Amino acid sequence: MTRTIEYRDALREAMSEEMRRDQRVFLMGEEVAEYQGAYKVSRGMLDEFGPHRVIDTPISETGFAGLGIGAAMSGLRPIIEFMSWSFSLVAADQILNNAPKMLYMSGGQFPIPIVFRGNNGAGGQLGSTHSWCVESLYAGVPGLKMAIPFDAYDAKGLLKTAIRDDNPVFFLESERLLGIKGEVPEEEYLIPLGQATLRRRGDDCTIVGFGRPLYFCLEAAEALAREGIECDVVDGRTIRPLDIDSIAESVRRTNYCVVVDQSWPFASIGAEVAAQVHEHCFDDLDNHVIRVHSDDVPAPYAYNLEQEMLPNARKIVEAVRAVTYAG
Amino acid sequence: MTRTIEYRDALREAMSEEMRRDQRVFLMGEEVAEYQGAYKVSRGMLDEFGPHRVIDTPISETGFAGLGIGAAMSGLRPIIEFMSWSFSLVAADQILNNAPKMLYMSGGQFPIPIVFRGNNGAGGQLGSTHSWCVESLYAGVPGLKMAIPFDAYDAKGLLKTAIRDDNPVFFLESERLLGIKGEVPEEEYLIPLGQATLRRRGDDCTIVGFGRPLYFCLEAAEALAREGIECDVVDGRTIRPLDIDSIAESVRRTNYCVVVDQSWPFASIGAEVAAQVHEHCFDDLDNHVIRVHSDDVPAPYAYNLEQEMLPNARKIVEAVRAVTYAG
Amino acid sequence: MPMTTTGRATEPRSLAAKLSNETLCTWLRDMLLIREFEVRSMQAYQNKKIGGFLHVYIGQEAVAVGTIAAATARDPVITAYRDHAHALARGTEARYCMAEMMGRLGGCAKGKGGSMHMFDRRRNMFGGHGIVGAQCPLGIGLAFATKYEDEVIDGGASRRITLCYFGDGALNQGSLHESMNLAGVLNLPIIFICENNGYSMGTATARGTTMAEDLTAKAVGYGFESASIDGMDVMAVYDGFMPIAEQCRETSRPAFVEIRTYRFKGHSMSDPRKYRTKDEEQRYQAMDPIERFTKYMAAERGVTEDEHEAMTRSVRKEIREAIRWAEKSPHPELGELYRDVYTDIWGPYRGTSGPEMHDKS
Amino acid sequence: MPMTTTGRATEPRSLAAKLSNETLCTWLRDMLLIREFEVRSMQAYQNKKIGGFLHVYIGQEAVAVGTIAAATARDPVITAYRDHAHALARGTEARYCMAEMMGRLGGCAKGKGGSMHMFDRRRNMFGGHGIVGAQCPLGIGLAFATKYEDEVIDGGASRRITLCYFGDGALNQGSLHESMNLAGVLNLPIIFICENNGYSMGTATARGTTMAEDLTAKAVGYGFESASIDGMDVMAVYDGFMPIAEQCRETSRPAFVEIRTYRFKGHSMSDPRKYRTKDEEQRYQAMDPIERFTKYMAAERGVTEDEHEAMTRSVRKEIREAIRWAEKSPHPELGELYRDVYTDIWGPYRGTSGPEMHDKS
Ligand SMILES: Cc1ncc(C[n+]2csc(CCOP(=O)(O)OP(=O)(O)O)c2C)c(N)n1
Ligand SMILES: Cc1ncc(C[n+]2csc(CCOP(=O)(O)OP(=O)(O)O)c2C)c(N)n1
Ligand SMILES: [Mg+2]
Ligand SMILES: [Mg+2]
Repeated sequence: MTRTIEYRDALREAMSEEMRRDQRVFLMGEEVAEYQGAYKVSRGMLDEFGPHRVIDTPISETGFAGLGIGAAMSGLRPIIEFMSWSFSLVAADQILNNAPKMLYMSGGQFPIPIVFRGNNGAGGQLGSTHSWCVESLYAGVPGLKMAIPFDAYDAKGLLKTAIRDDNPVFFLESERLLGIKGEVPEEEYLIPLGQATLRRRGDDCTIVGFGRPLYFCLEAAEALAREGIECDVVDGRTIRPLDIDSIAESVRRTNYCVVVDQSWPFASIGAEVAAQVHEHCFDDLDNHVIRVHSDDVPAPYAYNLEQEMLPNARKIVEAVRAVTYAG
Repeated sequence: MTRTIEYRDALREAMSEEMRRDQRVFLMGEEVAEYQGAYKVSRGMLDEFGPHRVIDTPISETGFAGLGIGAAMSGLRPIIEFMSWSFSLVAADQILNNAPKMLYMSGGQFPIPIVFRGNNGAGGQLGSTHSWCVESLYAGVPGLKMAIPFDAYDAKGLLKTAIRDDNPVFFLESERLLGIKGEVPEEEYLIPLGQATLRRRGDDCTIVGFGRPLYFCLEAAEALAREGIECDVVDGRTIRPLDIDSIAESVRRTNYCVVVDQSWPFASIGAEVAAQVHEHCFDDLDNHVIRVHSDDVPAPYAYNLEQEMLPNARKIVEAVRAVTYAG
Repeated sequence: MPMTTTGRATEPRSLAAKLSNETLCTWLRDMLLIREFEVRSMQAYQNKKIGGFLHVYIGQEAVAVGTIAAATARDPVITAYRDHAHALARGTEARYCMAEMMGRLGGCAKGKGGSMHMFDRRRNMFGGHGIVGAQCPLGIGLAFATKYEDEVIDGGASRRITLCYFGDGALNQGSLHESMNLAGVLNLPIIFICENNGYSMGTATARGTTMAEDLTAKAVGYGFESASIDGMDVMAVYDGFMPIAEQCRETSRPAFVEIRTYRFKGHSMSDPRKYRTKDEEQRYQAMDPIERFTKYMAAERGVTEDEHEAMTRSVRKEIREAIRWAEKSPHPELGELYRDVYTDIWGPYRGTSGPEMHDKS
Repeated sequence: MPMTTTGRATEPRSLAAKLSNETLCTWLRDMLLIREFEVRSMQAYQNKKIGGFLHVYIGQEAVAVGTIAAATARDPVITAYRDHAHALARGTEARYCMAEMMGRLGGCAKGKGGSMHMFDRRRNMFGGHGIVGAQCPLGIGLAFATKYEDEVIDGGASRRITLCYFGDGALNQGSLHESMNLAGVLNLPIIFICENNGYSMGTATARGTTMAEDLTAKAVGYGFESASIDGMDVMAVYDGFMPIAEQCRETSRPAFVEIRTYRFKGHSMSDPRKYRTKDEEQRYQAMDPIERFTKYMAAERGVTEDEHEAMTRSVRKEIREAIRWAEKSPHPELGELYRDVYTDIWGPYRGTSGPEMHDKS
């Protein structure tokens, strides 16, 4: 049995099911409890689980992110919500030095089973400081895992897996996706971290994407199909582990690759995927990989500038045309 | 007239000359004044410039990095020393949200002429939290520039340019290089940001590197020369702007490229250089770019593990052999 | 809500009450202007002419106006994202603020900053900042610079003080604490102004902040003078703040001020305000700082209803014109995307150019 | 250096003085053990058997020993990088600590942590942390977990308290302040223990920290009980700390304790200590906490010179054996590089396995 629910509901279901299943799981963050979540992701959870397990915090990201890590050292399994990943920069030391390295520094004594989650990427004219795509910023650090779910189904399945994972998982949602509905089974399911999935099939070019920009990829693929260019759209789903095998498999079939990554270009996920695709598929590629990113500028506020800055279907279409020498 | 001075002396000369030249330049950081610098980089500067311009701070990186940015908004030209870039993570929000974006957010009203500088990379068994290579972490943010000088000559010339630059410059030194001597002219000179330089010439393969690992690159190139493989060793010098033209020029001649980057591999400078080299030189490359990085693990303390983790001449030799099919 | 002033002793009402009608009228007009600007902004937001987040200042007008009245035009001001008020109080023309809200080229940040980023170099307005607390380290930098200029460069004694505003929520960010300590250690002339409007989003001050019952306690650990001031009364704000400002200017010692106020509207436009009662809201509405000051001006300063009406009309007109002007201002052309990233021109970057803001003459 | 105790009233010396000779002898032995460990570590560092940074605890022994004596073995302990002492005081065998210092597989972190990262899960020792202040948020997490376990999971009342140590330098990191506020708001059973040894590197406390003359002021803004304790006297530490610990355990309210001490050596091995006078050093040396306690034990508890000598010899032997053991412990094999990064096995990662630490039996 499946139902159609919003992405935010899928996130809540994942958290609630895991909290019912394991008393060591708790949710903490700004406005998660009494306010019912700044974006209503945790609506109703305070009622069900009470104030000991759904916990409001002051605006102290360093404090409560670190609190979560300390609690995880003690064997609890915290879910720490950042209202936005843009606000996680003030906690960068805790989430990058402590969470991913504690197991190593302690010679294997202290695993950190924690999930950090929240909105990532442009929310819609939120300006320079509130529009971070932290995937490229944080994914480089060994010891953490990173997921970036595309739809309600993946949001639920990946989040449940993340909560059960014994390692820190950075879980990147998107304000722009929270309200989008998708089919989600009533039965329990889990999606493993590290497995890409094909969102559309086509033999002329591979488009690799993650999270929200996949909508633009699909839109572009549709437009390109009308021109006779059929694309594989590969949803990487998790950035760390990166399922390069599935990506390479597709590229070996299509011989062309465009990677779409909403972060800034320099030293980004897009750069990494491109480098790895070249490494794995050098002899299969008929052109170098082309990358589509947010423009290499701070996020502007003005609507027209922001739209132009972000990856969009037009840019992807152009990239596919260029990479396949169709442009 | 040139003299032979230490890398740390070159840094000090750059700062002192610029402070003599422009009253708006000041130096601030932990132990920079009375202690004469944790690594003696600022030795004697308190004496010359007095406590108003060489200023000790408490251990408050967020506070004093932000102070510097505010002072730069007011037209001063701060040099902010991080005892180690590893400690800059607690100030990530200030240095990544405020410094590089202020000009943009303010519609061009507030340039931020600031230099953040300090030791970067492994210092020698300093363990997981103290061995950051922040180049891959930070270089993605538009609005900042980043330099990573190799020797005393570059340290001085690049730092003077950085201090005069009207944009935030992240200046990445290395504890391991501070004591190394090099020839430095007595006359004033500046090195522009964004110009790579060739550290060794050879037509069989291009090795691209930055900062300290260039020593390993040169060591490797020497060993390879004995095998008959002659390498270009390109010192990128600055990471942002990245002088991809010079790198591509070399690769077009050698048809092979190895990039050496001391940071972790994922979404790194190495990935970026590889992606850009593929983009610029796809038809000239006889193999994909091979990357040499620190291993994708937190920095271990044990000497043998740390040595194995870091890029070294052995790994570079192997990479060059592999990329040129000589392996 | 006890309103104690623990700062330098000053007779109640002694300072503001001594000021001229003219001066006080500009305060009233400024408060009306802010109110009108905020009301119209809310409308424009609902009509999708303003995007992103919008945080209005309605109810808090006395704070910005009363404190800025106690400063000189050369004293740097920096604040958080509820910042239109401070820009307006500082004298930034409404049209530039409104154009910024609408993302137009004519805005005070050419439409690139948005409502959270009101900057005006001419007015020593160092912005609007969106990350909670993050303006505080910048604030001590501004104060450092004024002092540095006096001591190192000008040899003079301009003795500027910096007004650094933040919400009660920022009390819980480490950045504020590092800034307070640094200000203390370096003897910086800055006043940390906590606009305690009772909530940070849906979190009542006491739910998120220890010692909420007496926030001046936050200053004790830094050895600052401090005061707690009634922010619903512009004259009380001025009276409480002025001596602190003077002392700061004189001694170059930082100070901490809690100003107790209330935001009449939600945190931002999407806030249903379920975390507080209608009753509480009404209680505060009854203390509306504009009504209160209007009454005073009528009763004590003979401002007639006609005069008040004229003031209201002129403010309405100014904002109406500002909106019209803003709407006519062009959207930034796409070339702006790559401008103002760097001051110089390289790669795709096209250098920088400030917004065009002309002083009314 | 006024030694005031502003915490819960307790008669001076009343508590420690009531303890048995046996107990006090373990304190003395622990202090001697730490001292010997540190002295030998300095030698080993000079002989390049220990790498990286080395921060020794000589002079501060009474702090770790006196406070940990007032806690139970189940109470979590977390500290900064001057951490060998706390591990030893907690009971971690010297050989595991020494092997860690030498980067050997037998170390308490398999040689992967180093001197700044002494972890011992068996002893509820949650590390050694290198970023100044960064252990404080972790500390409130430990306290949160003990409380959560009582309230949500065990339904019991283990009522553990967390000891969170940090240096005076950490007072200036935002992370401490966020942690203190959160501890206050969430009523966490944690004691923030500031080891004020007079300096953070070369910076005398008052040069970097406001209110250095009375650091308990740092607790006022959070509404905590606080105390300032003489850290050169292990009995005073116990006496000052015990009531605070009891109260914390009883009420689940956080507290703040300044313990005034002195580090006899440099900040780390490379520190020439030019920032202080020989005279000052000698003055403190004269207050050596070990000598002081030795005298007390001789005078009041009848510990004979022979007994003391035996204790010293046994400690020397223990450390000598620890060094020998550590030197025999293998360097971690290269496979360790990719172990303990993740708990599971994927890509190059080889899962995890803890260090082998056996309790002495
Ligand atoms: C570091 C950080 N965390 C979270 C947010 C999201 N946020 C924006 S405003 C706000 C509430 C701030 O309240 P307060 O400081 O009292 O200011 P007020 O809105 O009442 O003026 C929050 C949580 C943010 N902008 N920055
Ligand atoms: C965030 C950060 N900044 C700087 C450092 C470098 N550093 C290490 S210890 C230290 C001094 C700390 O002094 P204190 O907290 O008093 O502890 P003590 O060494 O006296 O025990 C400094 C500056 C660091 N480790 N972390
Ligand atoms: Mg508020
Ligand atoms: Mg200290």
